[in-house]
Amino acid sequence: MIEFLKKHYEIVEKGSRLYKLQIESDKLVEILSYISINSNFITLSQIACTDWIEDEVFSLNYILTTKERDKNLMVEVRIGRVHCSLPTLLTLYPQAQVMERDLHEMYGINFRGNDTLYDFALENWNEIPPLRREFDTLAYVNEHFDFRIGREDNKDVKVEVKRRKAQAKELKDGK
Amino acid sequence: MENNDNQLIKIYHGPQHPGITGNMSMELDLLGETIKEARTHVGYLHRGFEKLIERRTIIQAFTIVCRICVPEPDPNEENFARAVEGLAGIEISQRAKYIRVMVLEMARLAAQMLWMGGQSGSIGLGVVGQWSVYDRDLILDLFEELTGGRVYHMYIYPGGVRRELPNGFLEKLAQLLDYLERRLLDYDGIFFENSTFKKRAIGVGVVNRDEALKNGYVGQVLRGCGIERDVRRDNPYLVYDKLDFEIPTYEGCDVYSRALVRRGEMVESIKILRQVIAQMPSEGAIMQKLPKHRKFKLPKEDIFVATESARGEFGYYMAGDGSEFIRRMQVKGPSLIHGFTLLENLLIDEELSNVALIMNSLGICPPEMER
Amino acid sequence: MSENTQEGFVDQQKVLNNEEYSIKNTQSIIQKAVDWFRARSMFVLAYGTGCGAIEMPPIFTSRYDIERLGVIGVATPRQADILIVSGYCSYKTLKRVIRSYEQMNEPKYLIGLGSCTINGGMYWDSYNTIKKLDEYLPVDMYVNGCMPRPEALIEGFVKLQDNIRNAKSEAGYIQYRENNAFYRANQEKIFGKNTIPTFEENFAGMNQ
Amino acid sequence: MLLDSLVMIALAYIFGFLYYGLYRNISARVHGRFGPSLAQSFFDSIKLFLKENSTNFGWMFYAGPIIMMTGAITTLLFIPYLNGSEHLIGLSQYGNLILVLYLMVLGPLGNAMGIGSNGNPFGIMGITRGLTRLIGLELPFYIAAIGLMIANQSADIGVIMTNQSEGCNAFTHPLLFIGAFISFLGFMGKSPFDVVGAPQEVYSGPATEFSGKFFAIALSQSAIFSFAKLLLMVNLFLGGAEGLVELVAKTFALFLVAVLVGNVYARFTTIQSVEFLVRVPTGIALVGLLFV
Amino acid sequence: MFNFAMTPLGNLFFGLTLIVFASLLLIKNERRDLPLYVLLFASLGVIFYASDLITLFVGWEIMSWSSYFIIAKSARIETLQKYIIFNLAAGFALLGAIVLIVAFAGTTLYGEIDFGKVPEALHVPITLLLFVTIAIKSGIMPFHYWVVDTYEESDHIFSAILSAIISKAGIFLFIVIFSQIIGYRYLHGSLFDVLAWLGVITSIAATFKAISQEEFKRLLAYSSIAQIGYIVTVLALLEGSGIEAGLYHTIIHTLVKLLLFVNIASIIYITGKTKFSQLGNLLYDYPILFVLLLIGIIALAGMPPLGGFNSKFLIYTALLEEKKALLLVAVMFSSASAFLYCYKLIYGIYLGQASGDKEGYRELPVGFYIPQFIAAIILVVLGILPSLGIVPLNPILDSLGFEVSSYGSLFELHTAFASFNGGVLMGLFGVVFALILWLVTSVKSKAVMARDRYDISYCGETPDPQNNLHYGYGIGEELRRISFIGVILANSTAAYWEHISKLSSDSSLMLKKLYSLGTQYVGLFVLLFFTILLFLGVR
Repeated sequence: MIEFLKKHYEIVEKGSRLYKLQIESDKLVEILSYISINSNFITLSQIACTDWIEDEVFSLNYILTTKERDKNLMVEVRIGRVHCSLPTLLTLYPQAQVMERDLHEMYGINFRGNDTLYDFALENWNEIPPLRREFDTLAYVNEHFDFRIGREDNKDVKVEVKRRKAQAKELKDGK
Repeated sequence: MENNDNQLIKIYHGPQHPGITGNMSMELDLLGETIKEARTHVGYLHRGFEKLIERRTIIQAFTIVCRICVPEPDPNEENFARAVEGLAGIEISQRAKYIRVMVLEMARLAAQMLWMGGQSGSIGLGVVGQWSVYDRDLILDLFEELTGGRVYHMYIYPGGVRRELPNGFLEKLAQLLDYLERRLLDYDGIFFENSTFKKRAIGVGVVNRDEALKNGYVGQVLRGCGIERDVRRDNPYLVYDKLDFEIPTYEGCDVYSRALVRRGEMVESIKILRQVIAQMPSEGAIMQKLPKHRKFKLPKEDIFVATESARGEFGYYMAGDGSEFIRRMQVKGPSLIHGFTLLENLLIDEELSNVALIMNSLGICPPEMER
Repeated sequence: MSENTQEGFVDQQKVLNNEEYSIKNTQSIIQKAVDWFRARSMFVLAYGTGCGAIEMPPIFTSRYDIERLGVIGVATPRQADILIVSGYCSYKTLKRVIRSYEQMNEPKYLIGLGSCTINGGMYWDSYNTIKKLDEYLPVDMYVNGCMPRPEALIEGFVKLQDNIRNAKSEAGYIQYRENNAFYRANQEKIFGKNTIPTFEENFAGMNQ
Repeated sequence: MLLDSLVMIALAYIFGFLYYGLYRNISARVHGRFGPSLAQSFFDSIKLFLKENSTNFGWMFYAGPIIMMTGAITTLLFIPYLNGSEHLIGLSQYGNLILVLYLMVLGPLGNAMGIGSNGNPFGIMGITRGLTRLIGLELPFYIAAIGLMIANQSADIGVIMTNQSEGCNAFTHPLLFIGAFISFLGFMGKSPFDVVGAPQEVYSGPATEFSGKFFAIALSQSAIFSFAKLLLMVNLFLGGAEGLVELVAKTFALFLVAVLVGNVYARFTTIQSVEFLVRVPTGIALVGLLFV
Repeated sequence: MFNFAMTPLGNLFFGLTLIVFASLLLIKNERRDLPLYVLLFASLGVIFYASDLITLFVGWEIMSWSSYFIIAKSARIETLQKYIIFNLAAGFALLGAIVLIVAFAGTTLYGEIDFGKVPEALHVPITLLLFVTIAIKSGIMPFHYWVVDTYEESDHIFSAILSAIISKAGIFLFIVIFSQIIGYRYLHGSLFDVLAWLGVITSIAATFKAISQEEFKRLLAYSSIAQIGYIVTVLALLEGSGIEAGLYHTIIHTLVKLLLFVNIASIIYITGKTKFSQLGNLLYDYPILFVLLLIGIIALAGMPPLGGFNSKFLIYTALLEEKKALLLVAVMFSSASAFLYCYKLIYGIYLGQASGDKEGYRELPVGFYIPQFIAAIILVVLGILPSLGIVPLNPILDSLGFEVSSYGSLFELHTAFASFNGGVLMGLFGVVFALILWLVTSVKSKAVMARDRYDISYCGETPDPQNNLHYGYGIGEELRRISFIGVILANSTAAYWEHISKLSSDSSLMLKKLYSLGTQYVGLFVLLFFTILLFLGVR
């Protein structure tokens, strides 16, 4: 079945059962519906989004699985990081609704046509979407929470080891 | 459906409720005790895994990954290890593969035992929960001996497994398997053949069979509808292609056939474990030589690996970016689809008393839904 | 470091180290009997807030069987005496935990499991989990461990029963009632003003 | 007569909690564990009485559990303990079986007023389940009672009890006994009929808002009420008891069967329990009625 | 020409009418049409004290017509049509029976009628005609089509009169004609068994229909059909104990329905709403109304401490004496399932959460309280002195030729099967309640008021007032899933009556066509008519 698709699109073979395909974001729905109708990659298993901040791009991988659940096809789409929006896949796969909700909350991607993008995991969250690279979780934590007294943190390990050795030696000399 | 003249009453099958598996909540609109609309609420256990992974090296991420799904941590560890090996191009020894399969199958047995406790507890059969959690504890003792931890084992590390088998471990495992096999007959009497459980479970939570594959349902939901799908056989990993085991399927599409499927899987797991004990190669390095964790760089590639957990297919997407930190790791557990699209549809026009029953039978585990 | 965490009203450090901290060893006979009954029968609220909840089934079932100590699980906060915060606590869960705690009737006790309630544990740098549980709710007993074992959990219960029976430590609920402003300030720091129903009027009658 | 009643109430309280403690121990042994001490339920109710405060929702909510306890005690006092002795008969010479059957519903209905007034949706759902289940429960029990009344030509419990001198009703009217026993399981709240306060379904149903002393009254009421029902079944079908020892033996035997059945079966839904109760035990009892 | 006689039976029924009308007239109701009420009251007096069949029939017709005009003020056209068609049919059936009896018995006076003269063949048709009258007037199942809509749409105060008194006219007729005029030796037992079973089936079906109603007036209408079903069943036993139980239950039912309907009328007057799902949590705004309704439903359900239990007890012992076990099972089953609608009535209005905001409520005039207090006090007194109800019944039984039931003191209630002591029961209830109340208040644990209506344990979530938390509508919902109850709720006799009304309208159309054919055919019809009459006359 994979040869049939190779004729239409240039598909990279990543592993014995893993294939990758790079497409433009505006042809997403059309290609995915073509694939799901003609080939046996009928199920959307996952929408994985990676934030390449240095290339100023989000790369979304729509991972499709065959009817026999033996091969996976990763369809990659790249969109800009600022006003990022994509067409929804609700017409093709009902399970996309939840995945789009998750990505909308975590990355701020707007899925045109999916009007049930209410909050998924965070409640009254007014910071920037947390999984974007520019959101620094350690800074957020230091600003909102205080740590318990006596919990020194991320000190250089070597300095600490040297100090303890000196202390032990001094104790031994003292005795 | 708006509240037509206050006929519908809104309740929460909420976070603090003895009838849910873990810490999630269902917002239900009831007409009398018939559910007219259901909405799943998660986020109570959200720790922002994927954000934390981006700040951690491989060894640091490894300790956090097994905390994603509480009842069954090992498929996460194995998925993470296989994804890192796929990216870094490491090949692990045959012995390490057999040990990994052993750990996975023992974890599956423990998870099915816990499921039995939850499923029977949802309909008031306290006895089964008491017995099955005790038997699960026997498996956890073996895990403790092997890995040092009862529930979170942190044992499967990219490149193999972290510790050699303690001597006499396989004999103990064989004895335990004989005991569990005898024990399954008791469970038949008290639970699977229980007349009131049949009356409560048959014909309840019936999944629509022909859209099951298209909607991406996995695990027992498929096998409960007579569709024979299992990642271990369809997309084999480790040494599953060398082991022979069947995939139990039943035709009912309802809670009862999913229960029988799980019972069949327990028998299969015992069979697999016996083959693993027999075929375990005695020599072979259990751990490949790996660079120091600060220098363990991952190439700028992405990969998708899947493994079969006790509740269905666990999918890991991982992307490296050349540094020692993982650029992105996205986890998709079986409950993400079962908990939202499937559960919310199954509960329409269902009785309130079947909510806990259906939720348990779909094996919904909230931490993997919102990570 | 905001100043109100320095001198917590009951020095949490002592509670942490479980030192002998008997502030009122002068129990009257009646009070001793009352405390004996309170220790002898405890109702735990059925609320698995975090990953530690996986260790609750083993202690309630036949292998570790905590019912021997008189501890059983109940469904609603009204009937419960003990609330177990089992592991990390995200924003959403903390709101429900505070509401459940406030709906429980005094005397009520709070057990914090795992290192996540003590100092954030493994998720110390996560944006969604709280780092110190005792800033928001008075904790009566910590059980350490990145998911404490059943034996440790039972040891926690036994120690708490001992504290109650001999009034070894001042109970958390008295602090929560008397210096509620301290806890409310911390809660509002992360939740904002009016997200949780206020607490004072409910126990206004009790204070004077 | 006053002392007689007080002794009856005290006995019922002690036996009720003792049986409840035994119930928890027996099911613990079935589970494969040791279980609490026998007096654990007693400790629980005392601790709940000693709680420092309990939440109140108004005078009707306050009166609900009290009416429930009153209903339980009045039912108890109208059932004679012993067969043919003038001790421990309470006020049973002023009442009869029909009155006791209706008194058994009075307590729960009074409690339903209290629970309805606190405005918790789970509470009212538990009450509705209880009343719906009552439709199924009452039928076989009433048929058995009617059969006995017609057989003994009298509705007085004492008369029915003494007429069993040659063979107790369980053997002379076996079908009536089976029908009544199945619905007795439902009255005792044992699964498969414990739908009223099912924690997994209705968030502990009627007792959702009971805290502190209200929950203590609910526990002691259920202890006394279950002993009263055991007593009624023993008097009607097992020929009553001459002495206290025989009374304890017979009531405990019935209680043991109810406990063991409860441990083995899962819980019906409300609808299934009514469907089952209206078909199987009612059919058996109706056939038994023909032979009366 | 009209002659009356003061009989103990008449006294009882007229006494009840007096109580109902007197207490209701005290309510200042602007749209009072006093002359019609007086006419109705007079017609009832005529019926109860008539001593010959003609006056009985005249009183009956005036009653039907006067209540027709009162209902016409507020009811829809269809309801009025239903009411008048059924009541006219009842009147004609009564007239037919009277004509047959008088034609053969010679006189119309009760005393002199000797039913022996009436030929054997006519016995069954007479009883059937009388059955139809009684069935229509007391709403036995097939003929109850008009009852529910009429009660719902008539004026709130008048529906109290309808349900309390006018529905008892059928009962009065039953006793007067069957036991006084015809006498039990001429009656066929099997016919009355059928009537008994019809009564029981009516009460079971009406009980389940009542549970699933959404407006409280319709619930009360179905409930009164069910209660009168018991009375008809017990009267159809044709025994002294049956008559005694039936009359006792008549007294109780009149008082209970007076109390309940006036309570509902006051709620509608205050809130202007008529559905369960629109009300809730009025308990602490109108505590007196709540306590009165509580007494009402305890009596309606027949719970022990109050009077309702006495009549249920008498009904059960009457059926036990006649060894009618299956009939008793059915009666007990329907009274056991009655608890559900009793609870729905009080929960939907007073308990639970307030659905919607509670402003714009009118002030309740004091007049509404008086009838409720009267009925409540009598019910409580009957609870303490059960035999107080037997006192007026004994002379009736004696006048109808049955043996009088003896009672020791007013506190006891004796029957052949068993007896119980109301005073001891109420006293015990009071003492134990006070004892436990003292115990609970003396305990150290202080009862702290909940913060507000929404401080409930709600699975950890915080309930917000926009979402509805009132379960008023949902109480009867689950019964549809139970197979045998679902069957009752699903189909109703309405379809059956629509079919008949269509049939009758088609035939009348055909007749109109025949009639308008032309005058020359008129002569033909007249001739045809007389020949038939002649033929009948000859035989």
